[in-house]
Amino acid sequence: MQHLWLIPVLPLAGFFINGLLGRRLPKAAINAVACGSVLVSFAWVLKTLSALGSLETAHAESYFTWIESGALRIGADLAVDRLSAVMLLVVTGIGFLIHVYATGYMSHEGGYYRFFAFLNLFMFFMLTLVLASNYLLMFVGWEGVGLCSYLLIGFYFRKHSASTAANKAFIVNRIGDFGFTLALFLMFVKFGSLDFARVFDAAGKLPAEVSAGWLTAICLLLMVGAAGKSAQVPLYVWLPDAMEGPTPVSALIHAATMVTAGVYMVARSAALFLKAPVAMEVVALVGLATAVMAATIGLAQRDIKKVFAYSTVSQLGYMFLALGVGAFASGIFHVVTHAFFKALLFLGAGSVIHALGGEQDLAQMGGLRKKIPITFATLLCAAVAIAGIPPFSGFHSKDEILLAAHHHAPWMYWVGVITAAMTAFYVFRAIFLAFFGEPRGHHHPHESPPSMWIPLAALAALSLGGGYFHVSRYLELMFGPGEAEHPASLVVISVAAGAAGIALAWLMYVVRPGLADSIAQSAGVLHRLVFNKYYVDEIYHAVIVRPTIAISRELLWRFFDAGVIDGMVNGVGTRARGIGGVLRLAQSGQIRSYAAWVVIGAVFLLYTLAMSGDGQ
Amino acid sequence: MNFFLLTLIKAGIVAVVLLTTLAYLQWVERKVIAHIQLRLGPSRVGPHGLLQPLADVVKLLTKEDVQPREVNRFFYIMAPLLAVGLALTSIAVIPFGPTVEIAGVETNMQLADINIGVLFLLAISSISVYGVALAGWASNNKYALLGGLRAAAQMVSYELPLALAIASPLLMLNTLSLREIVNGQEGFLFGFLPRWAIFQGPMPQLVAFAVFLIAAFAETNRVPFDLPEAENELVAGFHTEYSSMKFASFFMAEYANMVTMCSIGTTLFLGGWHPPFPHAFSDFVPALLFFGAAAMAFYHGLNPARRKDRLTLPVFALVFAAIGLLLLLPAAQTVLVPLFWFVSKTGFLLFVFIWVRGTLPRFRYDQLMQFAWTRLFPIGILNLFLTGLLVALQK
Amino acid sequence: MDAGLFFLFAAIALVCGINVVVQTHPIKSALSLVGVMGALAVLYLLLGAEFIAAVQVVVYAGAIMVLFVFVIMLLNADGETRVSRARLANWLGIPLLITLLGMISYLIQREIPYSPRVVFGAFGRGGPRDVGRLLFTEYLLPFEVTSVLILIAILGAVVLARKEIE
Amino acid sequence: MTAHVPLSWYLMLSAVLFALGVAGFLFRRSVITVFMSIELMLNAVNLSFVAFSYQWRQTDGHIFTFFVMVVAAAEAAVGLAIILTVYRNRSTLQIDEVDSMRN
Repeated sequence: MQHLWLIPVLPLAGFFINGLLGRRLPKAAINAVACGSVLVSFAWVLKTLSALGSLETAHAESYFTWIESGALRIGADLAVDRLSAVMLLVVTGIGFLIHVYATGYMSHEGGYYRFFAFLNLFMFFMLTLVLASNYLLMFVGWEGVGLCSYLLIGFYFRKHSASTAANKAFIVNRIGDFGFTLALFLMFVKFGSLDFARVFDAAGKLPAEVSAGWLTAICLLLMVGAAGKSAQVPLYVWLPDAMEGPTPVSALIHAATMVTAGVYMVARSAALFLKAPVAMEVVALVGLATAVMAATIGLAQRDIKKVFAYSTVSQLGYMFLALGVGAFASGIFHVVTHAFFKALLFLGAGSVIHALGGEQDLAQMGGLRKKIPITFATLLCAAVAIAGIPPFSGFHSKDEILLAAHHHAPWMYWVGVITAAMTAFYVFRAIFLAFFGEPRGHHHPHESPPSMWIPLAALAALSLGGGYFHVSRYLELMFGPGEAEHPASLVVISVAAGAAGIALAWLMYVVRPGLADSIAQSAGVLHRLVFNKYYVDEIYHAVIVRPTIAISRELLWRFFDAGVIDGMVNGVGTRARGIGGVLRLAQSGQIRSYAAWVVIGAVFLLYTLAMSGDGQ
Repeated sequence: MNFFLLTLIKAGIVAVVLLTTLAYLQWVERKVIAHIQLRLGPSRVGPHGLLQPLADVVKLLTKEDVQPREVNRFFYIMAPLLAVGLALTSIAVIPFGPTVEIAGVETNMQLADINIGVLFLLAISSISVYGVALAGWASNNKYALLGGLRAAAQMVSYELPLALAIASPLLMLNTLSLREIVNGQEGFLFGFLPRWAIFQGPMPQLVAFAVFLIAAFAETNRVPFDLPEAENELVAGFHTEYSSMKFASFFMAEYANMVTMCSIGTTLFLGGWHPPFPHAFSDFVPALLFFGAAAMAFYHGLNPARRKDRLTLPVFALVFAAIGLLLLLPAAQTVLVPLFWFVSKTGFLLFVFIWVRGTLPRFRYDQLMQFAWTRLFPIGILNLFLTGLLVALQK
Repeated sequence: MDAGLFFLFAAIALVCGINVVVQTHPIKSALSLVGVMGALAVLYLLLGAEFIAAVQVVVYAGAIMVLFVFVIMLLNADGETRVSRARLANWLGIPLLITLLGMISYLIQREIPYSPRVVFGAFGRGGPRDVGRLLFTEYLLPFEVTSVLILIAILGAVVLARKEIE
Repeated sequence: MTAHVPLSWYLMLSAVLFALGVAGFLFRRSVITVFMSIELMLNAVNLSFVAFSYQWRQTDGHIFTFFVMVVAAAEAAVGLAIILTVYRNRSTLQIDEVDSMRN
């Protein structure tokens, strides 16, 4: 026993302490509990992993039977293998850094203890998700992180936009979760179990022609779930709005950890997906579409956090592309590096926003390079990493994905390269707009406190060197070896694309600042289309939300609820009143008379007892 | 020998000794309080007022028994009987000494060795409220009623910490039989510290003993918790309307309760009849003490402060010396030495009761209740919990 | 001896029980009830239920009934007035009671035709050790639930009684 | 000398006590007495539990009795608090006068 349960339960304890007592605790104590519980959890992960050694087979621990009903047995079972080990390190490690950052970032906010309680609760659910060794327990974590995401997006619940964004995130996720639930039902029907080991075992034994249809359905439904949680087309719309939450939340939940849960889940189900090639193709296409679409939208956004949000969506698209083309290890590798540099981007953006006293509009920034040098330096690291410039971490993972895509279908590679160029362009656009040129707003920027820039520095180091962790080689044991050798020219092309994006951004926003506007002018329709995010929200509103509301109102409420149900209820009520009018006579209000009734009942009972069977 | 006859004889001995003790306890109390307050105390009737209790008894018996007209006669008479009867009943299960052999008959120095002795004590202590409450109600007097109500509330409230305190040593000694409880406290730690419950591992019950003592003060309605009879507020509390022998019964019940509580404390926490020193030595300590007392009395008799001391003190010296000699006889030793230690521990606790009465002022009523529920009760629970935890860990 | 004790305490229980019902003043009823409980405690002892006998005295006689007496004294409750509005109970009461008693005794006679004789000491598993062992193993969950119930009752009682202060 | 009583006599005693409790509930008009009648019924039932426990040589009956007592204690606390409240609001303890639930 390695006591794996401690890993999620420690943050849970933090949640209870801060949630129940936080109102009375001083800030230092809240910080100590919140960060301490995550740090100990991280330490426990390290201790466990070192104790378990190379982890060539999964290490499972089962604690008790959670649900037992007929053939269904769900245990509170946790397991750790190489895949979950990687995720554990990312979640607890990055989670700890972001907790520390948040102590600085949130220091002036109300509801301090509530924030950290939720953050710890999120850690608990996320770790449960990662450690679960069956789909249902994973689903518990899955829903739990969704709940925490909802709570934290709506943290500033007095702000209308925040609570709407929280609702949006929750509802869109519901659609995905619906798919996930259906997949679970199907899985149980087909395999009679929800344990990972048994499901994969059963799936592996099925002959291909029998299983293809069912398996494809299961995998596609799982993909729906993953698309909801990981913000893929067409369910990505909630993530940009989720930026209404505090920036550490955006970094932790909506960039580094929770949104990669879909990737993790698909990678976890690799054994199923590998037997359903159609589903794999869909995953790849969805990923690619998401990557391109989000990247183009990102080109024209003005809110710094929105830019990074679309970048997150785009990078998640990359990960799904990797999964879809069979490069599971590369996908998870990108999860790791992305966690480093995207968390850093958000925290850096948070630092900028903090420095400017809440300003998020790129148009109001500029010239911050000298004012907040540490933030600038770290943010630059992250930007170079995401642009895929060697030897930064993003280069390694993105390169692997692109090569795998090329192996699968060359056109995917080319689309990916173009997307990479766009990514480099808009990230550097944001950097240049914020840090170069003349100050445009009326702010007095100040550098962030150590509790904020130390995590930034740590993440910057990880963004720089994270590519040498060789995650994909570590995971080869689970997903098979990577692709064979590729011509070096492919690598050169993708790097060149990134460099070109950066250069273009430099040209348009530093060298000749007027150029961007004139291009936007001449592009006209196209620019408006991109600027307005392809009108996806408006289309969804018109096609899905309004009809749903209308149907609900006319059919469900006016006709069914008011007519049928109310009619039935009222009818029952009228009858009941009629009968009650008769029975009321017995209701004398005299307790002693009631007692007499009870005695009559008892006598009657005894009578039937005396009549039935004589003594046997 | 016949079981019933034997029990009857033992009961007779205990009753006589106990009733005498109760009478003299009052004399001791008056003397001690007097000396605390730099007075002499009773000194007229007999040498050093030694015959005072006798005089009091005669006085109470011959006084007119006033019975107010509006009382509820049945309960008015029953209340003092109940009070004193219950107070005396508890003593039946207290073990005074080990099993001994007297004149070829082997017997326990205890009236009834029942295996749920502690529960019996709790039961008796829990229904002894009725005596006081009924007296207050039956007297048909508002002061008496208030006194009775106060007493009922107070005794019910303090019974909880009392029970919690009693339960803690039980956890360690793992029995409810008082005899076995005492046996479980035999022996010495590190060769000198007696293995009494207040010293014994895994959890020395000092806290429980303190809680027990405080609750015992309240249960017996003694200062500083004597609110049921607070004379400046309630005339005399629940026994306002009582006089003569019925009043004496309440009086006796209070002292009997004190003796019982002190005996329980001795039994549960202070090792019962077990000596505080290793055996070989302790067998002679009682005799030595009595010889010392005899010597002191004799010395003061030779240098008398008052004239009549010239006669009385040497007599005392002789009595002490005789007891001392008796304690040296091997036959008597087996019976009397354990009894001596039991009596001296109980006597010390009784002295504490009197001492406290001479020292502390009375609580206010809300303070009293608050203290029981917000201090004593949590402490008792915590102690019980810790004891249970440590006992469980030890196993 | 056993039979004698049974008859003595059964008689006490019966007399006190009747007294509970016929006495007009609540406090007399209450004390009669204490008498019933005391007598029952002795009967429990005869049946080998030592622990339950002690708990009967501690909890019932020593706590619950003290509470009753306390409340009666506090409210200075008097006897009953003439008001009697429960017609059903007044008319049907006696026949119902007789039927009930008849039914129960018939059932007892029928179901337990050969009942064992009660010998004092024949059943030795009613001590605190046995009850405790059962209570903390087989009946642990009910026990814990009961403790929650008591907690709720305490809260309820406090809340109900508190209004006085307003 | 040692005459023994059949167990059914204990049960009969229990039945009679129970009936007395019922009678108290039906005929007494003071809330407190009615409440005490309930306690009497509970006691009667306890007696039969202990008697059955003796018959089957099992301790379980004692456990039930124990639970009945605990619940009775809780009930007494809440019930008496209710009686206090009723008395405060209506200054009566006559059960027949507390009939605002009528009709």
